Amino acid sequence: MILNNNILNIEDLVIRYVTEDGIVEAVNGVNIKIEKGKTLGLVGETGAGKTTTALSILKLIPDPPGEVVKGNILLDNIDIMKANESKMEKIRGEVVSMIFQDPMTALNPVITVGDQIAEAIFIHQKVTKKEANNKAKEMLEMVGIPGNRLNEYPHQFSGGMKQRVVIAIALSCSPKLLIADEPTTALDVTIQAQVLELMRELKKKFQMSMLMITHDLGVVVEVCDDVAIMYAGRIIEQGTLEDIFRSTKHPYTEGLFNSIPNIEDRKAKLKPIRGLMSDPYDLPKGCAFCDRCDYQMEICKTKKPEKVYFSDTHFVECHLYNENKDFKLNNGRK
Amino acid sequence: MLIPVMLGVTFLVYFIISLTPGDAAAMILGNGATEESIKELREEMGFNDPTIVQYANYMKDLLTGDMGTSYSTGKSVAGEIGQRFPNTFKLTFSAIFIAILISIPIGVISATKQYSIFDNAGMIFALIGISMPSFWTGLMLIIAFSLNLGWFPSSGMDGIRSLILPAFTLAIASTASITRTTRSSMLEVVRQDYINTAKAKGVSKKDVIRKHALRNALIPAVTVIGLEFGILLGGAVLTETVFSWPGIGRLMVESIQRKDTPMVLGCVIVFAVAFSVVNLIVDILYAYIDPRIKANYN
Amino acid sequence: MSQKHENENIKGIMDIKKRSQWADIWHHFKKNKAAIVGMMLIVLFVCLALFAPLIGDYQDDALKMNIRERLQSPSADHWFGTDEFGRDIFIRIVYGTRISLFVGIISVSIALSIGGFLGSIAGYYGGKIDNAIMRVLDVILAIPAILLAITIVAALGASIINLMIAIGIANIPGFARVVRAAILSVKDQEYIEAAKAIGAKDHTIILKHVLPNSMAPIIVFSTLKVATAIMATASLSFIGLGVQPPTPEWGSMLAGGRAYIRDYMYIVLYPGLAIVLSVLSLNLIGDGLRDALDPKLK
Amino acid sequence: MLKRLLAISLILVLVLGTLAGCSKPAEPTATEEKPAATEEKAAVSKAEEPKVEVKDEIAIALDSDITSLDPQGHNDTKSEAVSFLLFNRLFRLNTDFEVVPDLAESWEQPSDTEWVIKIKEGVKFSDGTEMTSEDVKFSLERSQGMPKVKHVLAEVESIEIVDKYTVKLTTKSAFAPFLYSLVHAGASILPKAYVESGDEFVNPIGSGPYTFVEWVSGDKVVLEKNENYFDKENMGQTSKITFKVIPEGASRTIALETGEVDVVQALQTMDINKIVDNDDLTLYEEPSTRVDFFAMNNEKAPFDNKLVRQAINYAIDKEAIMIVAIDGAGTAAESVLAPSMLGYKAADYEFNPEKAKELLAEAGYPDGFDMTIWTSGDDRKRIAEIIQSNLMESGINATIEMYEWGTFIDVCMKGEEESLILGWTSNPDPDSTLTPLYYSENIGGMNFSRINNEKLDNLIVSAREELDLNKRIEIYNELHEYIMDEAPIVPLFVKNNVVGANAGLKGVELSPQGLWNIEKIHY
Repeated sequence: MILNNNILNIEDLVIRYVTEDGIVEAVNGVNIKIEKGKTLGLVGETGAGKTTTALSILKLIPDPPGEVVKGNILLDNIDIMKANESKMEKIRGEVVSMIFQDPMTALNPVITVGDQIAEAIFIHQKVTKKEANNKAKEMLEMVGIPGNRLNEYPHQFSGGMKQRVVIAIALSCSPKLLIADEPTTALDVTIQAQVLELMRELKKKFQMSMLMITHDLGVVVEVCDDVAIMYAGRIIEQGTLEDIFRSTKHPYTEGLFNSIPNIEDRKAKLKPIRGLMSDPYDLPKGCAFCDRCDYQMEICKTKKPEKVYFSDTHFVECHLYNENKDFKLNNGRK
Repeated sequence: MLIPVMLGVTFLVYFIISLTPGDAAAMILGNGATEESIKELREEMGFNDPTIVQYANYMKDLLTGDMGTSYSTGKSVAGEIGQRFPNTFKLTFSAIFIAILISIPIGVISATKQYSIFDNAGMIFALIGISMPSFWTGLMLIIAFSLNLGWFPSSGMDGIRSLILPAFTLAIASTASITRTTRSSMLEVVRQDYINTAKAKGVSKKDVIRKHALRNALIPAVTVIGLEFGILLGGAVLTETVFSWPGIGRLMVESIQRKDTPMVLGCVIVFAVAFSVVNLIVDILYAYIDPRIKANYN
Repeated sequence: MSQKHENENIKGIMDIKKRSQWADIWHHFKKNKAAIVGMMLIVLFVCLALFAPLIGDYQDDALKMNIRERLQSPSADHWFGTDEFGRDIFIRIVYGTRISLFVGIISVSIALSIGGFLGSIAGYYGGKIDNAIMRVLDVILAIPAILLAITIVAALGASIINLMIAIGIANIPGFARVVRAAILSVKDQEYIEAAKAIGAKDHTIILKHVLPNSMAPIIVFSTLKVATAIMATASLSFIGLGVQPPTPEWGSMLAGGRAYIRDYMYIVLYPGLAIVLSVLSLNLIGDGLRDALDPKLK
Repeated sequence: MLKRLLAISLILVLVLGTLAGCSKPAEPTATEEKPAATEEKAAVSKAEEPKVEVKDEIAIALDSDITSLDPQGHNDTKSEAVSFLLFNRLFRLNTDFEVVPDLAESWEQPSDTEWVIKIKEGVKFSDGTEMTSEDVKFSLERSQGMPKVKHVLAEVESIEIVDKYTVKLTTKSAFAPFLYSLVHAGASILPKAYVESGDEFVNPIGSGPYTFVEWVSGDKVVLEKNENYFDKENMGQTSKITFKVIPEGASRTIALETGEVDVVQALQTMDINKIVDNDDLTLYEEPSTRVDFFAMNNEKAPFDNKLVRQAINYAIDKEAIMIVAIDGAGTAAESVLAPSMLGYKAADYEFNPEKAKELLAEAGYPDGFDMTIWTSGDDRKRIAEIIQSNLMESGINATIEMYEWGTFIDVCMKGEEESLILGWTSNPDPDSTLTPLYYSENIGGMNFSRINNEKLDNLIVSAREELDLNKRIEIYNELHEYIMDEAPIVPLFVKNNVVGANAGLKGVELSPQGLWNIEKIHY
């Protein structure tokens, strides 16, 4: 293990859900590294396994249906796999904390906003209730909410305000890693921008690294340093912002870009990716994307693609580059 | 909101009771009364007026706390009920107390340890509990604990020991249904997002349940407890008959056998008032637990 | 694909969809083992009720007394033993099934028809009518169901018909609310607007569109209410206000056997178990139906 | 998962069954498998000497609440027990039912219809006022106006005050058993001032061995010893007596076994062997003069037809009733009075449903008719169910209506009933039963069968006025035969009085009517 300054290191993670109707392979072999202070964007369609991966970092996968088959997670050099529940309780909120998608339901309706923030502080920092409350007031003001609203209840706040409270809770103990699971999806655009701006400021202020889960490439550009594209439970392409946006390698990533309307070129026809996500109950043997891929080859159907590295930050899992590394994608034309 | 419902209840019950056959005046005078004295009394008591007028007079008296006099004992109905109601009150409240004490923990635990042995046993107990008629359960408890083990007296009311069996008999059915509600509402709450937020904060498993989940799960449970109290009052009539508990439940059944209509009327009204008052308290409790409701009150 | 071939395909899909709706419900219901147990039990009870004459003659075995065979504990020729008058308890329980199921079903249908009617009007028209009906029903609901039934029977006199009327009336509010809720949830769907748009008259809309789609909660509620009706029948008979001797009925059998619980406990045990099992089976079916009909209520 | 659900539910039902089941003792006759609890208790007490600490208060279990504290406001044995403790009468009956003086100091009979009675001096009521002839005259005249006891002194023409402590009673005609009527609770002597105070017996004042403390309706009546009771020998022996209402027969027996009560006045006959087997308890069983009967309202069709009444006599299986109602603790009743009564002559109908059908056809009801039976109390409900079943055999369809005790008497006196089941206890003189129950003038009073038969009336009156004992017996024999032929009622059985009491109790006496001289009971 090199002396890495990675805050998070996930190796070969496999998670599946055992339900009455069969087994769902949500995550099959994911590798993620996040350097301290950096932000990694995790992009993918819904059902690609993004949230499952995030929850596994906090060991919050509900165990009756969910099952972590193999793989290990190193969070700030702590082996999550071996950490028992009480150790995890110390980590959650202190070392890592998470923001959930829908602010409307993310707050406990019957407890005041102030208490919900103070609770985290009280657990992790040996402070009296009074001090915790003061700190909570500070946090509220830091996320742009007037401190005197401390004792109000969640239903008295708008969607955007609630998300700010959630952020205040997450950052109340200045965690080393913040996981944000589609934090702005439920918000309308103007509020979205404000929240993203707030997150960027706080990131700089707390020197905190972040895992931003989203399916919106616009958000990725705004906030992330590196990007990982996830499809059917695997990371199929990862690289810096430059690598992914400038030299897209994987056909699926190219498809994602093609489905974004281009402000400049109004007339350009959108070219959505045809077909649907493959059925998680029985994933294809070969590359999961193969029957939707315009560059489909025989090998894709039978063999799972290996990782092809273009630089130490940029890799892709696709048979196109097995022999000829500088193959150029051209919008689906072979 | 309570007043119009109470008015409605008294009218409905008075109307039903007025259908009872039999001549009230003859009942009061007892036997050996001459025809004229019966006619005279009918006039005086206004039995010949239409039911509506009689109802109005009854309500006038009711407001001053006078529920008329009992046909059989000649004593004031309000006095008799006043003497007996505390016993029913003691019985029903200890029953609901036992029910809550047992059902909330079982409901919570069987929800958190879903599909475990405990959960299955809890649910079976709840299902069987609901299907057991209170009077039969009472007899079984008497056989087991009073006749054979001799731990508790099998009837009458003197001291705490004689309260235990009737209160448990009455409590079993309510315990069952409150357990089921608590469990399903807990299952509902545990899946909510704010539970994940709490966990992500590093809140311990125990505190997540106790501080976050329970308070939210209690909201539907409180409404059920309100409704359950109504069923309890009904059950009290039967349990009091089995245990010869001198409450207004038994008084009501005896009064029916005595054709003592004012007493029956008084008992039903007191039952209805008690039920409505409890529901009012539940609504207030409801607002106290759930701030969203409190918000639109003030 | 040619045009003809295509609409066959669509028709095929449509069939599958319709058949599968009931098949799906049955498939889901079948998986719930507890509900199947309930189904088997209820089928057993219905068979007992239907084929009672084959098991024992009503006059000779259920009613005729023979004092010599009095108070015999369960034996080969008297499976559940004999009661204080020497009558075979098993056969009386079998005939008791007839009464209980009969009263249960009739009283629920009374409540369903009247309650359903009121509920559908209140739900469909809303506004002042809805408010008026709901307030009246609140009044009935303010009196616990058993007490209302007792009051009605006390006024009208104790007989099987009055028992059915009393239990029926006591359950009207419950049914009205369920039907009203079902209709409210279905009413604003587009296809109702569409029906109105093409000028369909109100009652056809209610009968053809609204009611069939709100069947699910009504079926579940009715099953559970038959269970409570059986319990109520037994309760009222236990306090002497229900089915009168010599007709065999579970509740009155319990009342009769009470004095003997010390030495001849079985007189009270078996009729009680009959009540519990019949009510339990209906509760199991009710739960199973609810899970099968609207899965989200898991 | 659900397989486990099934397994567990079966275990649960089994456990419930066995828990209740294991408590099922073997056949009542076999004693070896007695319920565990009582066995240990019995064994323990046998080991050390049964030392019973001297309890200075006793609790007596009643099967239903008293109806009134006013001795003239009721006519049932339960309320009478309380009245005997609170009030005195001029005369009273000892345990052998002989008339002995109570308040009376001396008395003579100047003529057939005149009685001069002098009462003891210095008898104080519990409020300290002294009893005078004023109170005696007031009380006896009041009783003639009280509906439930007006039959007791119906024969008294006038009551005059001779001096402060003497009254003269004149009867309408010669009345041999006159003194017997003065022992009735209805003839209790009440303080005139108190009755007129309008308290209506909420806190009754009396001269008796006990004073009133409290009556919690439906639960208990509490009495306290009257320290300055005028009759020193018959003073109250225990400082406090509580009558507890326990309607359930089985519960009364348990209350006795667990020591909750010390005496059970109406012990459930099926528990007799429980008392006998238990060394801490003693059983008192004496034949009684109480006749339980099934009366028909002779004014209402079809019971106005003698053949119908006789048919019903044949239709009822008295032996079955004996077994179910009193577990055989008594004798079959073969006439309107108990066998121990003066001038008794059996003239009964044997159980013959066929004959009943014939008589019914003869009377014009070939396929029977509908009727109602009114009664009160669980024991009599069982009797009603047997009669219902018997009548069904003969084509008569009877329905049963249950009443609470107090109302039951009221509605029956009004004659609204078609038929009823009741018991009547009488003192040794036959007239104390025949007049109230079968004399036409008492219709609307205790004459529940409402029989109005001129010949019967003459027989009753002539017997009453006949002072020669042998002639009186002959008249009564003839009366027995005639009344049983008229068959206004169906006599059922003469129940033994069965009282269970704590072994440590002394002074427990049983008269033909049941528990007697309660003031004498003590540890």
